Amino acid sequence: MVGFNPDHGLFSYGLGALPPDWPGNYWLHWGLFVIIIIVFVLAMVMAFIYFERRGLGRLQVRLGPNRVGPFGILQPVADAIKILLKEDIVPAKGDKLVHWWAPVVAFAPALMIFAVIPFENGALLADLNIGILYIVAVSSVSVVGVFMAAWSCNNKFSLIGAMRTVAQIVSYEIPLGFSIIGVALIAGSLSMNEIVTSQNIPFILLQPLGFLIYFISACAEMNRTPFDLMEAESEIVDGYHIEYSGMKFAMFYLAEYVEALAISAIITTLFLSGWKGPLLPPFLWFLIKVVLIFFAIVWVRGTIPRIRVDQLMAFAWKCLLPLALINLFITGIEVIVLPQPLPWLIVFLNLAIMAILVLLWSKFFKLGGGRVEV
Amino acid sequence: MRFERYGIGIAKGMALTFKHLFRKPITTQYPEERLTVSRRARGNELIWDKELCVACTACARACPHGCIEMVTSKGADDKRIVDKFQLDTGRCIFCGLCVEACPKECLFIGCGYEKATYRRQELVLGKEDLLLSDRKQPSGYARPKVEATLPEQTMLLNRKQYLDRVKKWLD
Amino acid sequence: MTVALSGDEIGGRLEEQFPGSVVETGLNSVLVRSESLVKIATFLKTASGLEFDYLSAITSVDYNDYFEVLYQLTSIKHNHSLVVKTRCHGRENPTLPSVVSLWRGADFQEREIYDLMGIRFDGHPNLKHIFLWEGFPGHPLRKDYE
Amino acid sequence: MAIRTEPFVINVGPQHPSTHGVFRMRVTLDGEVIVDMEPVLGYLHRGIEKLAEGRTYTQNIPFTDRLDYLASMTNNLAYAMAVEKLAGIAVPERAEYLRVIMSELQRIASHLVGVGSFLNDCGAFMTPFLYMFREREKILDLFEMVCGQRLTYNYIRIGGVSYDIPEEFLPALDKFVREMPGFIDEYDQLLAENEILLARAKGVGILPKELAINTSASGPVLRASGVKWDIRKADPYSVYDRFEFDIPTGSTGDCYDRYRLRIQEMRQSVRIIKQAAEQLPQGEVLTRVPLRLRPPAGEAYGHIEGPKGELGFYLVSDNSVTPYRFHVRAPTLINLTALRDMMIGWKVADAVIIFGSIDICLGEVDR
Repeated sequence: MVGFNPDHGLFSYGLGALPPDWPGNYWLHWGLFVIIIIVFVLAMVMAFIYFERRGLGRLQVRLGPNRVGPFGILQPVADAIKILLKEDIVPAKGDKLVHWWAPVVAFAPALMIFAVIPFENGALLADLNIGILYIVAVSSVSVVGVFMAAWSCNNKFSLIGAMRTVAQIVSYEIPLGFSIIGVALIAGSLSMNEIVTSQNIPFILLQPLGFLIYFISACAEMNRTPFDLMEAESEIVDGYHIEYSGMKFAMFYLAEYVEALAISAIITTLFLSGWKGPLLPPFLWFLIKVVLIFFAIVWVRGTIPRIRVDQLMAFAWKCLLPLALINLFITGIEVIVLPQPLPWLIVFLNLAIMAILVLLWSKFFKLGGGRVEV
Repeated sequence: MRFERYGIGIAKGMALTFKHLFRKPITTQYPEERLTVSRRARGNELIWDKELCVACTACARACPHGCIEMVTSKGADDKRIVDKFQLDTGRCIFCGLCVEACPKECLFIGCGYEKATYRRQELVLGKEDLLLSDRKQPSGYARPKVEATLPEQTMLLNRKQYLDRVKKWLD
Repeated sequence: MTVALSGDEIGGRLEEQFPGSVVETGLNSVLVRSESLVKIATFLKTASGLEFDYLSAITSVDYNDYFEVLYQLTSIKHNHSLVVKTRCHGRENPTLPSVVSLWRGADFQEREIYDLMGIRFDGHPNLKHIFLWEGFPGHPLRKDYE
Repeated sequence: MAIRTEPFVINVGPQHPSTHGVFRMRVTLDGEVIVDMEPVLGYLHRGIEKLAEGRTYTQNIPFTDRLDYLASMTNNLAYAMAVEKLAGIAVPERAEYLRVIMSELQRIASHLVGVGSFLNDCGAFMTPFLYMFREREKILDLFEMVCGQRLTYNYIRIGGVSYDIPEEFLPALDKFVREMPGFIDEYDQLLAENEILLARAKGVGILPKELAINTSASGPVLRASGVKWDIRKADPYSVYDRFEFDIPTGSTGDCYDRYRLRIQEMRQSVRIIKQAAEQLPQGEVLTRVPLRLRPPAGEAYGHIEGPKGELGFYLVSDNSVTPYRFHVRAPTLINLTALRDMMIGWKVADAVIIFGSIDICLGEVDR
């Protein structure tokens, strides 16, 4: 059952005017947050699309879209209108039903992640005590949508893309999960809200290696450069959504950015102490951190080439997974040995450990793959 | 992938792209901001000075595509007159050979370049369309006299704001 | 400077090696009989002092009564060059031996000649149209092509 | 136990973001591994060789612009040299220097496109491409200044160049030459040591030295395989023997070598331009030739080191105003010969970058 804690959230912080004995408070809370999440997500996705295009433009010494509205701020709106007016094409030999459902299956899980993201202290739809587990579970569902899309198109390029995606996401779930467990160990809880409240110093300092692994695997999860193999514009021409147009394509496009937003929000929550911060209101802090993380993602996209599929797999299994395991092990020891942690000692210790481990792995880790005799 | 350099290569690239965030974009905001074309620009039009023309048809013969059509006849005082002078700009490749071939320097290539039309027929320019007028700017291509009167070309290389920023890190 | 070897000299050497194979020698070209083309090409490629290891270009010309095919040979080792010419007669089905087995660089160029000039190359591993589609009527680079 | 797999065929192209035009590869895949590849050409075949037989020697110059439209200057040069050889026309010295300056600028411009699109194929989303187009833009500005157009120059003519450079050209060129090395350093900083690029390009698509020679590869593709063969040095045309420059060569002949080689060639080109601009003599720039030139009957093969390889024009004259035969030795078509050997056994993703590293221009391949 979704727990509702009247001490939290709205009532104590944001919209504090609501009395705790408001009639039907559970449904009110639910309804309110559904609206907040949808508005927040859609508005932020628009902002992200604009931000990414402009930011990428500036990284590439050009301007980016600046025609629609002041500073081109309405560009995402114009894009949306354009894309909705396009003809909806279903491949003649495609599987129509699956083709129709695929965008929904891909989009819904991305949106569902936001149910457990705390925007402020307690301001979240459902403060699940297994919040982070829920996120891991839900976010991996969208790969089904991607595969459905690729399968239903009856197109070889999209099938290659989907095969890559499935392999990729399944592999990267593992280091991703392990790096989260490190955070959960220190926080002593799986609830997103409690993870934030227990961050007196951001966990990025306590878990630097965990952050690195999470960031990399998250990039792979949401198919961003350098792991955008399933789209790989220059190789397989946008992979799974090659045959999609109109509204359905918009759903995929949206899902991609919702996922990016979700990942930024999760990183903020797990590693950057969520809404916490001095002076500014908590919600603003949350937003600033999300945008910063997203900027890092855009920045990486603007610089780095794509890696190859065999290298991608090798990287997950030979580099990230062992590192994540070692990180987990060390974190476990730290939690047991130092129950009352001396934070700054651990910060420096962990930074040193990260440096040593990364250097060690750089030395010995080799990516297999190369020419295959045929 | 072996991180023999411990990711320094990636870091270097990231630093460079970050640096570019603070450089001035090189984009030209086209319809509002127009660059001055070269003095010798070969735009998408031909300009014909009817008064000087002696109807020798050198231009039509020089054209590699045969898209200039000139029909002449003998006039009253033994002068040749141009009856028909037609250019199909849809087929013209703006190589400028006709302008170079003109012995009387009465044919110019124009600087204008916004010549899109909705119909193909409109691309075929007749005698009247080719005449010299105030709305057309003859270019200095093969016409040194005209060239000297034209303004200097805007070049990315010389763009001030841009170069100032470049200079800072070049020195 | 790439030395253009004297056709007369090389022609003499070739005539010595393969009597009756050289038809004519020019300033820096040798015209050989098409039957002995592969033999001569092998010799030019392997003989010490010549070693034409690099086939710059193959060209064909339609001289109405016959087709002439030219091989621009270069030796990267010795930095000298030579033009080998050969002719084939008949407009219906002119045929020449292929040199792909010696210089694989001839692959696309022979296909191009086959496509546009209609000269068949015996022994070419994949003699198909290259620019025009299968079933294109005629050979456009011929002088009598309408 | 081996899993039974079945090869399947995909068509990369003719409309594909990474084929740089309308090129098609029928790729047979086993999973992601390429087991067979067949290039299919001809989508841009315009019959230029036939068209040229109906036009005068001067009228053909605009056609050569349209062969390799990323390197029109060098096309003009190769053609003009072939005609000059055919008709025995001497070129004024100033024109020779201008030709060298223009063709080296063109080489830089062409390599910028080649390297930029290669890195774009590797997945570096547009960034290197746009950085390199920025510098290409400056070169095109210079070209626009001398000949009025940015892509189809029609500048180098039979007997020289069409017009002398305007007076503001040399200061602008000087500025360009001074700042270009800084920008090349920037390109290096951006991706040359990038671990991902190294993993993607090093050792991929190796063209061994023997195979490179045997398949008549030329230009950067040949030199990256370790063959020191550059027509500018081996058979110096124009005034190239008066300049000091090195021929960079690669060692293994993989995609990374080809990419590095192009960057190094740009540095050498800047060097040549610098020297040529310093030594530029005064004087005429065009030997007057009749508009309807009638070279004596005969044949000539003029070849130069184009940005993409050995570009040759073979002309046959029958003493009429039009060439009897006009043949182009298109470097990129011949460089494609070894494509299949380079690709087999690699992944689909590699196919794209191997293809990109050859740097072809379909206008020239298909003619």
